[in-house]
Amino acid sequence: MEQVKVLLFGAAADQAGVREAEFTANGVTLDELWSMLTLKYPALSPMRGTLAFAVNGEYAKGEETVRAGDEVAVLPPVSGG
Amino acid sequence: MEQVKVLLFGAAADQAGVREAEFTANGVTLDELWSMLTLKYPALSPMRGTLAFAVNGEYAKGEETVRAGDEVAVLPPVSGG
Amino acid sequence: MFRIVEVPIDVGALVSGAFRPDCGAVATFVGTTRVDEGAGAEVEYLEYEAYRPMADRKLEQIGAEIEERWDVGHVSIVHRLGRVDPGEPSVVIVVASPRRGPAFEASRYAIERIKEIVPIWKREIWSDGYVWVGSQVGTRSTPAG
Amino acid sequence: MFRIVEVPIDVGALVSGAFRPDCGAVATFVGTTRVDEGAGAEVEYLEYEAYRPMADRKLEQIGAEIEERWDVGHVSIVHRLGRVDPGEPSVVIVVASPRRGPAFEASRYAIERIKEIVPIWKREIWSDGYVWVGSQVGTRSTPAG
Repeated sequence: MEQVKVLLFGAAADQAGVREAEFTANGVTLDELWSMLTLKYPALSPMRGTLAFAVNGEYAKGEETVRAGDEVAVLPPVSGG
Repeated sequence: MEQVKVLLFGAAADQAGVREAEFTANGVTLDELWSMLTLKYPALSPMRGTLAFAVNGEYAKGEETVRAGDEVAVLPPVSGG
Repeated sequence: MFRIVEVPIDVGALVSGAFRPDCGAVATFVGTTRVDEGAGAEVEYLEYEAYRPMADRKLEQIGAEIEERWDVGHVSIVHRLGRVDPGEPSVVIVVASPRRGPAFEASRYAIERIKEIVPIWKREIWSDGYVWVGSQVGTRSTPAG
Repeated sequence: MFRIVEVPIDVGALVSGAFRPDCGAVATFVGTTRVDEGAGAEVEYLEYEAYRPMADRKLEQIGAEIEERWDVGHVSIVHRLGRVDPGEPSVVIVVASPRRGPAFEASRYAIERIKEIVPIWKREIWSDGYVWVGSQVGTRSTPAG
Protein backbone atom coordinates (compact mmCIF):
# COMPACT_ATOMS: atom_id res chain seq x y z
CA MET A 1 0.00 0.00 0.00
CA GLU A 2 1.18 3.50 -0.88
CA GLN A 3 -1.24 5.39 1.36
CA VAL A 4 -0.45 8.09 3.93
CA LYS A 5 -3.18 8.63 6.49
CA VAL A 6 -3.78 12.24 7.56
CA LEU A 7 -5.66 13.02 10.77
CA LEU A 8 -7.06 16.50 11.36
CA PHE A 9 -7.97 17.95 14.76
CA GLY A 10 -9.83 20.85 16.26
CA ALA A 11 -10.12 23.94 14.10
CA ALA A 12 -8.28 22.18 11.23
CA ALA A 13 -10.88 19.41 11.09
CA ASP A 14 -13.53 22.12 11.15
CA GLN A 15 -12.03 24.04 8.25
CA ALA A 16 -11.38 20.96 6.12
CA GLY A 17 -14.79 19.48 6.94
CA VAL A 18 -13.14 16.08 7.54
CA ARG A 19 -11.23 14.47 10.42
CA GLU A 20 -9.31 11.99 8.27
CA ALA A 21 -7.98 11.77 4.70
CA GLU A 22 -5.78 9.39 2.70
CA PHE A 23 -3.20 10.32 0.12
CA THR A 24 -1.19 8.15 -2.26
CA ALA A 25 2.35 9.24 -1.42
CA ASN A 26 5.71 7.81 -0.43
CA GLY A 27 8.92 9.74 0.21
CA VAL A 28 7.34 13.19 -0.03
CA THR A 29 8.06 15.94 2.49
CA LEU A 30 5.46 17.19 4.94
CA ASP A 31 5.43 20.46 2.98
CA GLU A 32 4.61 18.56 -0.23
CA LEU A 33 1.89 16.61 1.59
CA TRP A 34 0.48 19.93 2.82
CA SER A 35 0.18 21.08 -0.81
CA MET A 36 -1.77 17.92 -1.66
CA LEU A 37 -3.97 18.50 1.39
CA THR A 38 -4.80 22.13 0.59
CA LEU A 39 -5.49 21.23 -3.06
CA LYS A 40 -8.21 18.93 -1.77
CA TYR A 41 -9.31 21.18 1.15
CA PRO A 42 -8.55 24.79 0.17
CA ALA A 43 -10.18 26.19 3.33
CA LEU A 44 -7.16 24.87 5.28
CA SER A 45 -4.71 27.12 3.42
CA PRO A 46 -4.98 30.25 5.59
CA MET A 47 -4.25 28.18 8.74
CA ARG A 48 -0.73 27.13 7.67
CA GLY A 49 1.10 29.58 9.91
CA THR A 50 -0.67 28.37 13.06
CA LEU A 51 -0.38 24.62 12.48
CA ALA A 52 2.07 22.01 13.71
CA PHE A 53 2.46 18.48 12.34
CA ALA A 54 3.17 15.10 13.80
CA VAL A 55 4.41 12.01 11.98
CA ASN A 56 3.59 8.75 13.74
CA GLY A 57 2.79 10.58 16.95
CA GLU A 58 5.85 12.83 17.22
CA TYR A 59 6.19 16.50 16.25
CA ALA A 60 7.85 16.94 12.83
CA LYS A 61 9.03 19.84 10.65
CA GLY A 62 7.92 20.60 7.08
CA GLU A 63 11.07 19.16 5.50
CA GLU A 64 10.58 15.77 7.18
CA THR A 65 9.94 12.89 4.80
CA VAL A 66 6.69 10.95 4.94
CA ARG A 67 6.56 7.34 3.81
CA ALA A 68 3.68 5.09 2.84
CA GLY A 69 2.00 3.71 5.94
CA ASP A 70 2.85 6.75 8.06
CA GLU A 71 0.22 8.55 10.10
CA VAL A 72 0.39 12.33 9.77
CA ALA A 73 -1.51 14.61 12.15
CA VAL A 74 -2.48 18.23 11.47
CA LEU A 75 -2.36 20.02 14.83
CA PRO A 76 -3.83 23.49 15.48
CA PRO A 77 -2.41 25.41 18.46
CA VAL A 78 -2.96 23.11 21.44
CA SER A 79 -5.33 24.41 24.10
CA GLY A 80 -5.49 21.77 26.82
CA GLY A 81 -5.62 22.55 30.50
CA MET B 1 -7.10 42.90 90.18
CA GLU B 2 -3.48 43.70 89.39
CA GLN B 3 -2.60 40.44 87.71
CA VAL B 4 -1.05 39.91 84.27
CA LYS B 5 -1.54 36.44 82.87
CA VAL B 6 1.43 34.98 80.94
CA LEU B 7 0.95 32.04 78.57
CA LEU B 8 3.94 30.02 77.41
CA PHE B 9 4.05 27.85 74.30
CA GLY B 10 6.18 25.19 72.69
CA ALA B 11 9.84 25.20 73.64
CA ALA B 12 9.27 28.10 76.05
CA ALA B 13 6.71 26.12 78.06
CA ASP B 14 9.16 23.24 78.06
CA GLN B 15 12.03 25.33 79.38
CA ALA B 16 9.95 27.08 82.04
CA GLY B 17 8.21 23.88 83.04
CA VAL B 18 4.85 25.69 83.07
CA ARG B 19 2.34 26.75 80.44
CA GLU B 20 0.84 29.61 82.41
CA ALA B 21 1.96 32.07 85.09
CA GLU B 22 0.54 35.15 86.84
CA PHE B 23 2.38 38.28 87.85
CA THR B 24 1.29 41.25 89.89
CA ALA B 25 2.05 44.11 87.53
CA ASN B 26 0.43 47.14 85.95
CA GLY B 27 2.04 49.63 83.55
CA VAL B 28 5.29 47.72 83.18
CA THR B 29 6.94 47.16 79.81
CA LEU B 30 7.16 43.72 78.22
CA ASP B 31 10.92 43.86 78.81
CA GLU B 32 10.32 44.46 82.53
CA LEU B 33 7.80 41.62 82.61
CA TRP B 34 10.40 39.40 80.93
CA SER B 35 12.79 40.13 83.82
CA MET B 36 10.13 39.08 86.33
CA LEU B 37 9.51 35.93 84.27
CA THR B 38 13.17 34.89 84.07
CA LEU B 39 13.66 35.59 87.78
CA LYS B 40 11.00 32.95 88.40
CA TYR B 41 12.01 30.63 85.52
CA PRO B 42 15.74 31.13 84.90
CA ALA B 43 15.86 28.37 82.27
CA LEU B 44 13.98 30.72 79.92
CA SER B 45 16.79 33.29 79.89
CA PRO B 46 18.89 31.86 77.04
CA MET B 47 15.84 31.81 74.72
CA ARG B 48 15.29 35.58 74.74
CA GLY B 49 16.78 36.19 71.29
CA THR B 50 14.48 33.69 69.62
CA LEU B 51 11.21 34.70 71.28
CA ALA B 52 8.37 36.95 70.21
CA PHE B 53 5.59 38.29 72.44
CA ALA B 54 1.92 38.96 72.05
CA VAL B 55 -0.27 41.18 74.19
CA ASN B 56 -3.95 40.31 74.07
CA GLY B 57 -3.42 38.22 70.94
CA GLU B 58 -1.38 40.66 68.86
CA TYR B 59 2.40 40.77 68.34
CA ALA B 60 4.07 43.38 70.56
CA LYS B 61 7.59 44.77 71.07
CA GLY B 62 9.59 44.80 74.31
CA GLU B 63 8.89 48.47 74.99
CA GLU B 64 5.11 47.97 74.86
CA THR B 65 3.28 48.59 78.13
CA VAL B 66 1.38 45.79 79.84
CA ARG B 67 -1.57 46.58 82.08
CA ALA B 68 -3.34 44.56 84.72
CA GLY B 69 -5.80 42.16 83.10
CA ASP B 70 -3.74 41.82 79.93
CA GLU B 71 -2.89 38.41 78.51
CA VAL B 72 0.77 38.12 77.49
CA ALA B 73 1.98 35.22 75.35
CA VAL B 74 5.58 34.01 75.06
CA LEU B 75 6.04 32.76 71.51
CA PRO B 76 8.99 30.66 70.33
CA PRO B 77 9.74 30.73 66.57
CA VAL B 78 6.51 29.57 64.95
CA SER B 79 6.72 26.29 63.05
CA GLY B 80 3.27 25.64 61.62
CA GLY B 81 2.66 24.18 58.20
CA MET C 1 0.19 8.28 36.90
CA PHE C 2 -0.72 9.96 33.62
CA ARG C 3 -4.17 9.47 32.25
CA ILE C 4 -6.67 10.92 29.80
CA VAL C 5 -10.26 10.19 30.80
CA GLU C 6 -13.77 10.87 29.57
CA VAL C 7 -15.44 10.89 32.98
CA PRO C 8 -15.35 13.33 35.93
CA ILE C 9 -12.02 13.34 37.77
CA ASP C 10 -11.97 12.28 41.44
CA VAL C 11 -9.73 15.09 42.67
CA GLY C 12 -9.73 14.05 46.33
CA ALA C 13 -8.53 10.53 45.53
CA LEU C 14 -5.77 11.90 43.29
CA VAL C 15 -4.50 14.27 45.98
CA SER C 16 -4.66 11.69 48.78
CA GLY C 17 -2.92 9.21 46.50
CA ALA C 18 0.14 11.46 46.52
CA PHE C 19 0.66 11.47 50.31
CA ARG C 20 3.90 9.70 51.22
CA PRO C 21 5.93 9.56 54.42
CA ASP C 22 9.08 10.71 52.59
CA CYS C 23 7.38 13.88 51.22
CA GLY C 24 6.35 16.95 53.22
CA ALA C 25 4.64 18.94 50.46
CA VAL C 26 1.90 18.19 47.94
CA ALA C 27 1.09 20.91 45.40
CA THR C 28 -2.02 20.46 43.28
CA PHE C 29 -3.31 22.40 40.30
CA VAL C 30 -6.86 22.00 39.03
CA GLY C 31 -8.01 23.67 35.83
CA THR C 32 -11.77 24.27 35.83
CA THR C 33 -14.22 25.58 33.24
CA ARG C 34 -14.63 29.32 33.62
CA VAL C 35 -17.74 31.06 32.35
CA ASP C 36 -16.63 34.04 30.28
CA GLU C 37 -19.17 36.56 29.25
CA GLY C 38 -19.17 38.86 26.25
CA ALA C 39 -21.35 40.37 23.54
CA GLY C 40 -24.57 39.35 25.25
CA ALA C 41 -23.61 35.66 25.32
CA GLU C 42 -21.82 33.37 27.73
CA VAL C 43 -19.80 30.15 27.73
CA GLU C 44 -22.11 27.22 28.45
CA TYR C 45 -19.43 24.54 28.64
CA LEU C 46 -16.09 23.45 27.19
CA GLU C 47 -15.53 20.47 24.95
CA TYR C 48 -12.11 18.83 24.75
CA GLU C 49 -10.64 16.50 22.15
CA ALA C 50 -7.21 14.86 21.96
CA TYR C 51 -4.90 13.18 19.51
CA ARG C 52 -4.34 9.88 21.21
CA PRO C 53 -2.11 8.06 21.95
CA MET C 54 0.26 10.98 21.27
CA ALA C 55 -1.40 13.04 24.03
CA ASP C 56 -0.94 10.21 26.54
CA ARG C 57 2.74 9.96 25.67
CA LYS C 58 3.23 13.72 25.96
CA LEU C 59 1.76 13.68 29.49
CA GLU C 60 4.24 10.94 30.36
CA GLN C 61 7.03 13.01 28.82
CA ILE C 62 6.12 15.95 31.07
CA GLY C 63 6.29 13.62 34.07
CA ALA C 64 9.76 12.49 32.99
CA GLU C 65 10.89 16.09 32.51
CA ILE C 66 9.73 16.91 36.05
CA GLU C 67 11.57 13.95 37.54
CA GLU C 68 14.76 15.06 35.76
CA ARG C 69 14.51 18.64 37.04
CA TRP C 70 13.18 18.32 40.59
CA ASP C 71 13.34 16.04 43.60
CA VAL C 72 9.80 14.69 43.55
CA GLY C 73 8.27 11.58 45.08
CA HIS C 74 5.03 11.50 43.08
CA VAL C 75 3.58 13.11 39.94
CA SER C 76 0.02 12.57 38.65
CA ILE C 77 -1.59 14.29 35.71
CA VAL C 78 -5.16 13.52 34.63
CA HIS C 79 -6.85 15.36 31.75
CA ARG C 80 -10.50 15.02 30.91
CA LEU C 81 -12.01 14.94 27.39
CA GLY C 82 -15.52 15.66 26.14
CA ARG C 83 -17.94 18.07 27.71
CA VAL C 84 -16.80 19.85 30.90
CA ASP C 85 -19.40 22.04 32.60
CA PRO C 86 -18.72 25.33 34.41
CA GLY C 87 -16.78 24.85 37.64
CA GLU C 88 -15.82 21.26 36.76
CA PRO C 89 -12.17 20.14 36.53
CA SER C 90 -10.65 19.54 33.10
CA VAL C 91 -7.13 18.84 34.33
CA VAL C 92 -5.65 17.85 37.69
CA ILE C 93 -1.91 17.90 38.45
CA VAL C 94 -0.56 16.57 41.76
CA VAL C 95 3.11 16.72 42.74
CA ALA C 96 4.56 15.48 46.02
CA SER C 97 8.08 16.44 47.04
CA PRO C 98 10.15 16.31 50.22
CA ARG C 99 10.06 20.15 50.22
CA ARG C 100 7.54 22.74 49.10
CA GLY C 101 9.67 24.71 46.63
CA PRO C 102 10.03 21.84 44.15
CA ALA C 103 6.36 20.86 44.58
CA PHE C 104 5.14 24.36 43.65
CA GLU C 105 7.60 24.76 40.78
CA ALA C 106 6.92 21.36 39.28
CA SER C 107 3.14 21.70 39.39
CA ARG C 108 3.36 25.06 37.64
CA TYR C 109 5.77 23.64 35.09
CA ALA C 110 3.35 20.80 34.36
CA ILE C 111 0.42 23.04 33.45
CA GLU C 112 2.61 25.33 31.32
CA ARG C 113 4.02 22.32 29.43
CA ILE C 114 0.54 20.84 28.93
CA LYS C 115 -0.46 24.08 27.24
CA GLU C 116 2.66 23.91 25.04
CA ILE C 117 3.05 20.33 23.87
CA VAL C 118 0.07 18.07 24.63
CA PRO C 119 -2.20 17.63 21.58
CA ILE C 120 -5.48 18.47 23.27
CA TRP C 121 -7.90 21.12 22.02
CA LYS C 122 -10.89 22.81 23.55
CA ARG C 123 -13.92 24.49 22.08
CA GLU C 124 -15.87 27.05 24.05
CA ILE C 125 -19.54 26.32 23.50
CA TRP C 126 -21.31 29.68 23.82
CA SER C 127 -25.01 30.32 23.83
CA ASP C 128 -24.59 31.64 20.25
CA GLY C 129 -22.08 29.22 18.71
CA TYR C 130 -18.66 27.76 19.40
CA VAL C 131 -15.05 28.82 19.04
CA TRP C 132 -11.84 26.76 19.07
CA VAL C 133 -9.62 28.31 21.72
CA GLY C 134 -6.27 29.39 20.28
CA SER C 135 -7.41 29.15 16.65
CA GLN C 136 -10.34 31.58 16.92
CA VAL C 137 -12.14 29.42 14.36
CA GLY C 138 -15.79 28.63 14.95
CA THR C 139 -19.40 29.45 14.33
CA ARG C 140 -19.82 32.52 16.52
CA SER C 141 -20.61 35.74 14.70
CA THR C 142 -18.55 37.60 17.32
CA PRO C 143 -15.76 35.13 18.02
CA ALA C 144 -13.61 37.67 19.84
CA GLY C 145 -16.43 37.96 22.45
CA MET D 1 -12.88 29.56 55.27
CA PHE D 2 -10.12 29.54 57.90
CA ARG D 3 -10.13 26.85 60.50
CA ILE D 4 -7.94 25.11 63.06
CA VAL D 5 -9.04 21.54 63.72
CA GLU D 6 -8.04 18.57 65.84
CA VAL D 7 -9.27 15.89 63.44
CA PRO D 8 -8.03 14.65 60.04
CA ILE D 9 -8.64 17.15 57.23
CA ASP D 10 -10.95 16.13 54.35
CA VAL D 11 -8.74 17.41 51.55
CA GLY D 12 -11.02 16.36 48.69
CA ALA D 13 -13.99 18.25 50.12
CA LEU D 14 -11.87 21.36 50.64
CA VAL D 15 -10.60 21.33 47.05
CA SER D 16 -14.00 20.63 45.51
CA GLY D 17 -15.48 23.34 47.69
CA ALA D 18 -13.34 25.88 45.83
CA PHE D 19 -14.69 25.12 42.33
CA ARG D 20 -16.61 28.08 40.97
CA PRO D 21 -17.83 28.94 37.47
CA ASP D 22 -16.06 32.33 37.56
CA CYS D 23 -12.65 30.74 38.31
CA GLY D 24 -10.50 28.69 35.92
CA ALA D 25 -7.70 27.71 38.30
CA VAL D 26 -7.54 26.10 41.74
CA ALA D 27 -4.11 25.78 43.36
CA THR D 28 -3.81 23.64 46.47
CA PHE D 29 -0.96 23.13 48.89
CA VAL D 30 -0.94 20.30 51.40
CA GLY D 31 1.76 20.03 54.06
CA THR D 32 2.25 16.44 55.22
CA THR D 33 4.36 14.82 57.92
CA ARG D 34 7.69 13.77 56.50
CA VAL D 35 9.75 11.05 58.14
CA ASP D 36 13.28 12.33 58.53
CA GLU D 37 15.98 9.94 59.51
CA GLY D 38 19.21 10.59 61.33
CA ALA D 39 21.55 9.22 63.98
CA GLY D 40 19.92 5.81 64.02
CA ALA D 41 16.47 7.22 64.85
CA GLU D 42 13.49 8.42 62.84
CA VAL D 43 10.52 10.78 63.18
CA GLU D 44 7.50 8.80 64.38
CA TYR D 45 4.96 11.62 64.16
CA LEU D 46 4.53 15.37 64.57
CA GLU D 47 2.57 17.07 67.31
CA TYR D 48 1.16 20.57 66.81
CA GLU D 49 -0.05 23.13 69.32
CA ALA D 50 -1.44 26.63 68.79
CA TYR D 51 -2.08 29.84 70.65
CA ARG D 52 -5.76 30.29 70.06
CA PRO D 53 -7.68 32.37 69.21
CA MET D 54 -4.69 34.39 67.98
CA ALA D 55 -3.80 31.63 65.48
CA ASP D 56 -7.34 31.63 64.07
CA ARG D 57 -7.20 35.40 63.59
CA LYS D 58 -3.78 35.20 61.91
CA LEU D 59 -5.13 32.68 59.38
CA GLU D 60 -7.96 35.10 58.63
CA GLN D 61 -5.41 37.92 58.29
CA ILE D 62 -3.51 35.90 55.67
CA GLY D 63 -6.75 35.40 53.77
CA ALA D 64 -7.37 39.15 53.83
CA GLU D 65 -3.81 39.86 52.67
CA ILE D 66 -4.34 37.50 49.73
CA GLU D 67 -7.62 39.15 48.75
CA GLU D 68 -5.88 42.54 48.78
CA ARG D 69 -3.02 41.38 46.57
CA TRP D 70 -4.60 39.01 44.05
CA ASP D 71 -7.80 38.49 42.12
CA VAL D 72 -9.12 35.40 43.88
CA GLY D 73 -12.59 33.92 44.13
CA HIS D 74 -12.00 31.58 47.08
CA VAL D 75 -9.39 31.02 49.79
CA SER D 76 -9.48 28.21 52.38
CA ILE D 77 -6.84 27.42 54.96
CA VAL D 78 -7.24 24.56 57.44
CA HIS D 79 -4.52 23.67 59.95
CA ARG D 80 -4.57 20.59 62.11
CA LEU D 81 -3.41 20.35 65.75
CA GLY D 82 -2.36 17.38 67.85
CA ARG D 83 -0.69 14.26 66.54
CA VAL D 84 -0.17 14.01 62.77
CA ASP D 85 1.22 10.72 61.51
CA PRO D 86 3.66 10.28 58.58
CA GLY D 87 2.06 11.10 55.23
CA GLU D 88 -0.95 12.80 56.85
CA PRO D 89 -1.85 16.43 56.12
CA SER D 90 -1.15 19.06 58.77
CA VAL D 91 -2.18 22.05 56.65
CA VAL D 92 -4.31 22.48 53.51
CA ILE D 93 -4.47 25.69 51.49
CA VAL D 94 -6.87 26.07 48.56
CA VAL D 95 -7.03 29.15 46.33
CA ALA D 96 -9.34 29.60 43.34
CA SER D 97 -8.74 32.40 40.86
CA PRO D 98 -9.98 33.29 37.40
CA ARG D 99 -6.39 32.68 36.16
CA ARG D 100 -3.62 30.32 37.18
CA GLY D 101 -0.87 32.84 37.92
CA PRO D 102 -2.63 34.39 40.92
CA ALA D 103 -3.77 30.97 42.17
CA PHE D 104 -0.20 29.65 42.26
CA GLU D 105 1.25 32.83 43.75
CA ALA D 106 -1.40 33.19 46.45
CA SER D 107 -1.19 29.55 47.59
CA ARG D 108 2.59 29.85 47.91
CA TYR D 109 2.21 33.15 49.75
CA ALA D 110 -0.21 31.54 52.20
CA ILE D 111 2.17 28.79 53.32
CA GLU D 112 5.10 31.20 53.61
CA ARG D 113 3.00 33.57 55.76
CA ILE D 114 1.74 30.70 57.93
CA LYS D 115 5.36 29.86 58.68
CA GLU D 116 6.04 33.52 59.53
CA ILE D 117 3.12 34.77 61.60
CA VAL D 118 0.71 32.07 62.77
CA PRO D 119 1.37 31.02 66.38
CA ILE D 120 1.49 27.28 65.81
CA TRP D 121 4.37 25.06 66.90
CA LYS D 122 5.33 21.51 66.07
CA ARG D 123 7.38 18.93 67.89
CA GLU D 124 9.03 16.10 66.04
CA ILE D 125 8.50 12.95 68.07
CA TRP D 126 11.47 10.73 67.31
CA SER D 127 12.03 7.18 68.44
CA ASP D 128 14.57 8.55 70.95
CA GLY D 129 12.91 11.76 72.19
CA TYR D 130 11.32 14.92 70.83
CA VAL D 131 12.52 18.26 69.49
CA TRP D 132 10.64 21.54 69.03
CA VAL D 133 11.15 22.51 65.36
CA GLY D 134 12.72 25.96 65.04
CA SER D 135 13.80 26.10 68.69
CA GLN D 136 15.95 22.96 68.71
CA VAL D 137 14.82 22.43 72.30
CA GLY D 138 13.80 18.97 73.36
CA THR D 139 14.75 15.66 74.94
CA ARG D 140 16.82 14.12 72.15
CA SER D 141 20.45 13.55 72.96
CA THR D 142 21.26 14.33 69.30
CA PRO D 143 18.76 17.10 68.53
CA ALA D 144 20.49 18.06 65.28
CA GLY D 145 19.74 14.55 63.91
